[in-house]
Amino acid sequence: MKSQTDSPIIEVAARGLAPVIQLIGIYVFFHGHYGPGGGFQGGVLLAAGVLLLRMAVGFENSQVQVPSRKTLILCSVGALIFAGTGLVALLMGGNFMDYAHLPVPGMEAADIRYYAILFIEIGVTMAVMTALISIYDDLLGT
Amino acid sequence: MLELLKGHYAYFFLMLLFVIGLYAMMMKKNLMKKIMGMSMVQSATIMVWIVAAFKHGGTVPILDRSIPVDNPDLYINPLPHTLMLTAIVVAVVTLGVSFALVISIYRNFKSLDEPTILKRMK
Amino acid sequence: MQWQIEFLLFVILIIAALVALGIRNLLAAVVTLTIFSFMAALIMIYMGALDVGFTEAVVGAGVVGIFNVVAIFKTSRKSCD
Amino acid sequence: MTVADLPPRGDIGAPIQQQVNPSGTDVAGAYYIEYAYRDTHTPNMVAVVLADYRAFDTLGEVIVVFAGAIGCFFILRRRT
Amino acid sequence: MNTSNIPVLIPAVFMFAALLVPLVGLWKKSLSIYPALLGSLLAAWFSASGLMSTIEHGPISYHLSGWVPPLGIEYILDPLSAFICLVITSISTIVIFYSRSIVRFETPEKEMPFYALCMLFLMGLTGMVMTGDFFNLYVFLEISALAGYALIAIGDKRAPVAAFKYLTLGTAGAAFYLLGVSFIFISTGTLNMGDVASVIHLVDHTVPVMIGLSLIVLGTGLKMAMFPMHAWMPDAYTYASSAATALIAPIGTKVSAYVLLRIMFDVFEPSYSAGELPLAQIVGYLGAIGVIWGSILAICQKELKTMLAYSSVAQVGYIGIGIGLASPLGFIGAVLHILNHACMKACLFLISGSMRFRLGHSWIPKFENSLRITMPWTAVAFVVAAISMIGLPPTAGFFSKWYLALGSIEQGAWIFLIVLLVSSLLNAVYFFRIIEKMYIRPQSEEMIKAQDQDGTPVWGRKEAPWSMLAPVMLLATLLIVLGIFNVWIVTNFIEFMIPIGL
Repeated sequence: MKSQTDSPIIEVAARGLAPVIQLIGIYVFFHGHYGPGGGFQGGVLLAAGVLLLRMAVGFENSQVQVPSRKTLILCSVGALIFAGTGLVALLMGGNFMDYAHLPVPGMEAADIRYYAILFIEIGVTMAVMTALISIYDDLLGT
Repeated sequence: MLELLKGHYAYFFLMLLFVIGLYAMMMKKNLMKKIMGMSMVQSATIMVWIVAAFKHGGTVPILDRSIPVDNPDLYINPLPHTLMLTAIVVAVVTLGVSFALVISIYRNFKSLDEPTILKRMK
Repeated sequence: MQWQIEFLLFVILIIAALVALGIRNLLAAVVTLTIFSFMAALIMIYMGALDVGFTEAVVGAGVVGIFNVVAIFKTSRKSCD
Repeated sequence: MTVADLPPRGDIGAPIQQQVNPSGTDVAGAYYIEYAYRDTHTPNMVAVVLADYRAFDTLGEVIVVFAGAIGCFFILRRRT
Repeated sequence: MNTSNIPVLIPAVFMFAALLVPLVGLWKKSLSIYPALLGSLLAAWFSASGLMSTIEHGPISYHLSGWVPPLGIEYILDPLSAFICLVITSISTIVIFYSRSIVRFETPEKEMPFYALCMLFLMGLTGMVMTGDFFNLYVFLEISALAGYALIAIGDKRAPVAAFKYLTLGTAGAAFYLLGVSFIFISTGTLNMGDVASVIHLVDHTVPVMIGLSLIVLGTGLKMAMFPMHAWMPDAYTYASSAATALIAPIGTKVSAYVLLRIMFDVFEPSYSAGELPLAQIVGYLGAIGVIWGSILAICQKELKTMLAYSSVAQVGYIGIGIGLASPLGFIGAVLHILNHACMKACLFLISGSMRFRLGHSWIPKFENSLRITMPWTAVAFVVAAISMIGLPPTAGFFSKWYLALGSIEQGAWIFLIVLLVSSLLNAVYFFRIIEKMYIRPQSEEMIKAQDQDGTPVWGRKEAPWSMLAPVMLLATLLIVLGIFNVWIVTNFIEFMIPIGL
């Protein structure tokens, strides 16, 4: 798994399949409001796409998609997006995580909540995707 | 008796699964098998909640315009589903950390067999 | 409600669990564990928990399988029991 | 045999499927079904409960994932 | 900052610190301690002011996401939780201040993940203390447990094996807890602790509730290392690195004890969990067995950290006895012992860390009277902590045992009284053994020869650096101060925490 596989078929298949998996991941993430899905599942699918590349074309060649030096930073940034949304709500006079107090002018509370859910799911997706990739990299030991 | 079985067989199966997992965690000697038992215990616990959320005649907890929300009996309870989503994530991450530990053990002792490891620890 | 189908799923679930614990080849055990996970996802979807079933399918078949394989690849493949 | 005393599966009369507790407070599940769309304009009730009503659980979940990543980094990575 | 926000701010501060540590630490490794130190100082300040305000104005209930409790998650700041939070945060501040050089010495190149994991561990513990929701407690339990597994896994070569044992047992404990909560949830239909308390009397004669409570006690007992389930603890504490042990040992198990107190006496009525179901009595008797068992095994150990780990088994047993008495005096004893034991264990583990840092070992048969010359202040601190562990009057350890003994006399539970006395004697045996070696046993030939070859004067030369010595001395002083002011603590703080109906 460390080196490039000998078989070109696997490499071509993985390179073709990974973007499709990631596309499905993005669809699942954005469709979370209307059907099964959401941040976590989308993040896992996005990570699965990258992991497929990592397995098929080797560790070195798949650094372009997500460099493994950046995974932990991105993970903590993703969690900070989530927690920061809560903190903003706290500073604007509401309780922690009370999205109705977010400073968005000209919207009723329910709509703010609708977009806030989408926004925090971005953080969840980022954190889950990069964390799983980071765990894989550490398990492989490079 | 049959009535009891029909209403509860899911619980009985899940308790059986829980006990199988616990048995594997305690009695199996290979560390990977222990981890498998661990994930079975967690799966059994998760499914107990899911079974508890089920309602006869209820639909999935996604709003359907043709089914009124005023009557909660028509939708399955969404609360346990949410909680178990979190529990699944926790289970996966625990699995990841345990694999890291297993790899670390293998680096130090070159074995995954518990008696061998204990012998080499001396 | 066709409870027989669900009963069958539960039986397969238990059998998959027992087989996964019984096999000595760890790679085969991992494959069986994926079957176990898939059965669990089917049962969850049968119970109306679409989100949970979807998550279990994604996680159990995808990520956990990959992690298992990597762990076995980095360690040994044989098990003594 | 403890599970034999649980309410049978799918029973609408079970305590978790009620609308009001004996003590007079709302039972969470029924409230979520009834008000989720009104409160957030989001059809998927599970997503609403996950990200709004019980958002702190989800934050904890993300932190668990982060803890797993940091833990594996701590255990296994020998050089940075 | 408004005081009404304090319940959520304590875990949130730790969370933000944990998320900031990687950002700072991957940029410059040596800076990663500062967010951690700042975070725990801030949290200590918050919990101190929270304790003051809750004593004056009564408990604060915080509604996360702005939803009323049975719908959203509730955080509760009452005197008990604020007190435990203050203990956790102040001990952790001291330990993190201490850990700076020893982390660089024992786990080089890994400062960043170490401090991030410390913050996550503390976030989990404070969240467990603050929360008023059964499932939220599970999530935070898992956060602290995951961070704990990882922290324990680095150190000795054998540390991963110990951590793996801890992981399997800890996961089993969490699964038991979750299963128990599911039974209670199915029977009552709610997860909020206050809500469960208000409806539980309608269903508490049914089997699922009984089994559920027993499973919760079993799971929490596993986390708390109660007597038959303590197998993971000695190995884990022995092989882990000193800083990690000093952080986990004093506060990790205590929080589970707090959860046990909370669920048995606050959520369920004391007359139920101590009368109808004899769970409290079982916990008490298991604790009593654990006290004797842990003390006897501690005598046999040759490694200082293993000995301290076995004595932790014994000290958790004292808390179990306090729960088992199920009376106000037992409750006071248990809570006071949580505080005292956190200080004592932190002090002792920090001392063992200092010894490893300077002498390179903490192997008891190699101790000799050169220790009192090379590390005079550390030796003094050790004597104070040892006296407190044994339970001699001027120090803190005496008074918690005193309340437990008063409680058992009041209840007529003579077995507990005998156990307390015998265990004090056993504690004396294993601590005086070390003090004797430290002060009286003459130096061996090889040591003298080695020092002669060195040629430099040895007087006080190898004392730990001040950043490690100051926390140790602070804790040792604190032990005496806590002992002197124990009546003030009990009348001003702990009296307010006793649950109704006990």
